[in-house]
Amino acid sequence: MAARNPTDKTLGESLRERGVSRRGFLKFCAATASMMALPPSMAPAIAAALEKAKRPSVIWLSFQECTGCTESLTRSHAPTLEDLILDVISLDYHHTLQAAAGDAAEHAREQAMAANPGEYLVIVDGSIPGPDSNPGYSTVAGHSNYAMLMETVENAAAVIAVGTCATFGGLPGANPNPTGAMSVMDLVKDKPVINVSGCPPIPMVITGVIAHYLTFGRLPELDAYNRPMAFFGQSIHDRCYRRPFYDKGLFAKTFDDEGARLGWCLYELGCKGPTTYNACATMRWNDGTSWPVEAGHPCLGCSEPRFWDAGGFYNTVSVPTSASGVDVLAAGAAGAVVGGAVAALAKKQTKTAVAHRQPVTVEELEAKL
Amino acid sequence: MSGSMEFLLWTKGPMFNIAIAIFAIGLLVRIAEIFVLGRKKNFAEARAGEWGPGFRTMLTRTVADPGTFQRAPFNVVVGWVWHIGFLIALLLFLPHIALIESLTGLSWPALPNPVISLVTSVTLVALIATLVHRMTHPVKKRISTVEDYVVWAVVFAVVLTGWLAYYRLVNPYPLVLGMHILSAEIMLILLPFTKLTHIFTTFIARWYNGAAFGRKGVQS
Amino acid sequence: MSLLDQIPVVVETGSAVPEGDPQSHGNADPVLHEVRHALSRLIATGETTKIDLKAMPFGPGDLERLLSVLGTGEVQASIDALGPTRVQETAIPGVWLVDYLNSEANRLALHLEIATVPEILCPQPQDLDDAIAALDARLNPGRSDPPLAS
Amino acid sequence: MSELTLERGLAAFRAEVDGPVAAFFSSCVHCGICAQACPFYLETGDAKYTPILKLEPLRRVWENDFTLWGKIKGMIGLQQKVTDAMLAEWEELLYDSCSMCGRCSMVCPVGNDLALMIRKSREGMVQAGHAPEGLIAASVRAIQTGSPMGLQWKTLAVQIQHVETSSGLKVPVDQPGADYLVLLSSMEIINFPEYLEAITKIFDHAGVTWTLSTECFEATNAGIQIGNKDIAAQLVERVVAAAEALKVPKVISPECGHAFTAIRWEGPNLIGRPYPFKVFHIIEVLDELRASGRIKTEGMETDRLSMHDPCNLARKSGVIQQQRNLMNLVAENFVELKEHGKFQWCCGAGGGVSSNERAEPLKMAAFKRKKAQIEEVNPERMVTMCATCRTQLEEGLEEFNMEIPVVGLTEMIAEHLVEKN
Repeated sequence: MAARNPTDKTLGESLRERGVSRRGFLKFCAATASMMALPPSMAPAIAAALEKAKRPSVIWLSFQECTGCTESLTRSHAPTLEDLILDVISLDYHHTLQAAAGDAAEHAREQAMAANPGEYLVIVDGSIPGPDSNPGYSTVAGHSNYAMLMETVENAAAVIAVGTCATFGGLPGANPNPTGAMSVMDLVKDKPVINVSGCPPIPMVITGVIAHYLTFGRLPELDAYNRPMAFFGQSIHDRCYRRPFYDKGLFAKTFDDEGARLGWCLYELGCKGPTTYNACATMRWNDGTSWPVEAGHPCLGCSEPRFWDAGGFYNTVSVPTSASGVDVLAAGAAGAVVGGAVAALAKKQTKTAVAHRQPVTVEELEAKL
Repeated sequence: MSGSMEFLLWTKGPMFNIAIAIFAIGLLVRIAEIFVLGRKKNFAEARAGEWGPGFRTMLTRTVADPGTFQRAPFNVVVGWVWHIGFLIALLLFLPHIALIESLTGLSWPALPNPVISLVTSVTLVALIATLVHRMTHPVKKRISTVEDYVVWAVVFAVVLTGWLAYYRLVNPYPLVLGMHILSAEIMLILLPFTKLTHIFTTFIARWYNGAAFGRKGVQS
Repeated sequence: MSLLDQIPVVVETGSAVPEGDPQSHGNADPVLHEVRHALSRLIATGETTKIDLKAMPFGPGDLERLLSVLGTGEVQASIDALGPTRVQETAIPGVWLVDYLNSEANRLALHLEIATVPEILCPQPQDLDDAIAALDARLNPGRSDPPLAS
Repeated sequence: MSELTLERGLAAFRAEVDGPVAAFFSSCVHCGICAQACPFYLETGDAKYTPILKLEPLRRVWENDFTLWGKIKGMIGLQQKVTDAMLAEWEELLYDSCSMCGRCSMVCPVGNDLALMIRKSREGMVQAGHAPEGLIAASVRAIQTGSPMGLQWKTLAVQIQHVETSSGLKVPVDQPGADYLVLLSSMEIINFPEYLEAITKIFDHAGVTWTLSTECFEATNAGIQIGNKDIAAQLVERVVAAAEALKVPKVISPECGHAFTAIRWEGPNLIGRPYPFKVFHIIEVLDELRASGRIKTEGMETDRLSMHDPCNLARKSGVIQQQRNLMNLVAENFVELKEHGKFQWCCGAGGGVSSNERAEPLKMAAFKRKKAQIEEVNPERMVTMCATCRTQLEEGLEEFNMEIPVVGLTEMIAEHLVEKN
């Protein structure tokens, strides 16, 4: 992981150097198109772009996280496309993966920053205790997460927030958020931030975003949460193979009923697919083997903000997050009390009204004639 | 940071609690106001009991008498269509049943979603028809108040956002789902303070009507 | 803890796995229609089409149904570049299944290609440009400067 | 001397608000269906005659003073107040254009009893000094002379003499212990004296003991029409006193609609106690006699007859089948109006409209609905059993040059009695 000069060679050159033929490169591009959720017909354009793409320097920062995101990225079988992509980038600093430790590691980071000002990418996983929090909640080499993030992004080309903690605060940011955890986009306002959410994100999505950056030299189209539209543009529900059962009204009611065995829709078991935007339904997990819904479990909505606080994982999407029958009863009881008080007042008023009514006499009527 | 998902969670959380509390308190106040006022003792010798005719009128008023139907077929049919459509969508759509079940523990079978979506589309058209009717028919125009139009807008918003959410025509989906839930909550909040109360009080009114006529020997 | 109790779990004893008629979820049919349109374009204008089957929201059984409808044709080919790539003609002439695998036989991509010959089988244009030079190099292993290609 | 003021009117409105009123106003959705049941709206096409709109003053009093929401509105200055000017404007809506026929109460989809609320609203209108002159005059005459038309016993005595001469029967007066105390209406005494002769004959035929009372012969109640329970109660007390003095077990209300609802349904509540006697409409009594075989008739009317149900008798009192039984007894060619019984249409003259001279054009406009109904079945004669309806039918048919005579059902029965040997 020693610092090389990453901008010397193009991606095409470095692949060719590794003995990859043009046909192999075409195959690589076809797979990359698939990974980037682009149509296969884009492969030649990708090939042309990648031929000329420069290898960027990447600094990977890990803050309040569980390493799940890194695990996700590295648990793919080698040599995969992801490896190829990672090999051609220059990963100059990664808390978890780097061999170096202590001052040497920090030195690598500072060197990468100094060598490529304005050009390096910063990848962040984990949330950050905000500037108003006690910095001691999470530190690296004596630097608070906040200080390290701000220092590192200062001259970065862009920041890729990986995982729901970095994108939305995630588990550390869940109620009551003791560390005052914040997301990258809460803190970084003057640099482009790409969010690759998920707990963890699909590994191909992480590399797909990097590949996109390499291929086109710019950031992909993003949604309102700064997530790449290519992967987060459609909901789980819209791409779910069980969707026809939703439309037909066929639902599993428990995890082992007839409907569950027949693979019916998991909506009633609390599936958050309708409100969740991610690519699981098409890209799947474990090298495309399967994904949660296919395994018979409802989507938890892990790529969405505050998914830990969005009510029970097994509560239907339409169910309120906090109210219960008890609350309704309580409101009803309050209503009965207030109602009784208002009613008593009304009763009094009626009595007063009747008492205030004055009988009409024939003389009074005659006076009107 | 405040995006569509945060908005959805707000409507499903704090706002829902506020709405349900105002609704429950307001409605009970309304109903208490009616029953505490009560009726004076009636000394006139009755021809028949009050309960039977009262309950019968509670049901029979749902259908217009043939003469009224002939004179105001549009009003009657359109009113029927959208009321029934609204009730079907409200009570027989799976997500709504799940919501009711979470609050009350009661549940029942749902209709297939395509049926609900069709019914909802018809309801929307009927609601637009009621608005046009209200704005053009001389009687309705004359007696309509600001409240009538506000209530129409809220009811229409509930159905429209529900329809948009079902077809996922607004992106992102949490935004439209949140708008649907919020408009339903606005409807709940307004319910005890507007003519929407009739959802509950019409049965009291019909009972009083049926009872008053019934004791005189007429099934009203 | 009370919320945990709400998770609907029913323990059944002695129940057999239901008869496993592998379910198709009906997601193959739209792809087959897409193939049909692509074929007519190929016949009419020679335009080729690639369909990325990995990007399809297939459920269990859907891919199997798709492949069984398309059947197996006469031509099979294998390319050894960056791991194996297997090309299989389907029983429908002009419809090819192209399976891109890595060196550990994990699938990188799976395409249906509607073309007379799949693109990956054709020599790449830049490689063709270098072809004569490569041949000359083999004919005259001693010569250092390649002759003019004329 | 005290006078009628807005404050007294508002107090009277407030005193009328009860559970049903609250339920009704809570439920109104402004659907406008009530207009489709109102002859005054349908025949003028003027939307201001929509029944629910006529109730706006009472609605405002209810909302402002009896609802939490109204009080909140008051705090932020959004209350709609009831003003003297408003009541002046509403006088026409609550009196001239409403016969309290109750048809709107039958069709309201949310079940509002609008006629009841019109009746209640009039209480407030009288106290606020916004009742029509004609009704005030009738009320004053009723209290002061015993009859809204100023008719006195000596006029009736002349009629009695005529009846006795022509029928050869005795008209019993002040007979204690008789089965029935018979009440009359001034309009009958003047316009339809044949009614008295008819019942004299029928009761003689059926062997019924009955009596008139010199203390009280008038059944009509101007207090009900103008909408004042003080006046109405005084008039009811006179009937009760006469019936109690003669110790009769039953009182008969004549062929007059509002007189029957006044004495039958409102009376006991006006005086705050149940009666020691029962009250019947003459038609109920005749049908009872028919059912028990005490009326023997001969011959049938052969011309095409149709019948007008008085609102107060049919829709508002449940007397619907009885008149049909009697018709079938003496008419072989009886044809119903299309909408009849509890869904019949008002003649346009009830609820004090006929005593309110300035309402004449509206009264005639409303009649057009009845006229259309009659034209639909094209009878040779109309039968009814209410003096007000009968007068209105006669005047209306004449106005539109329709040669259809109107007869009272009681007289028609009397004409077919089997002669005694």
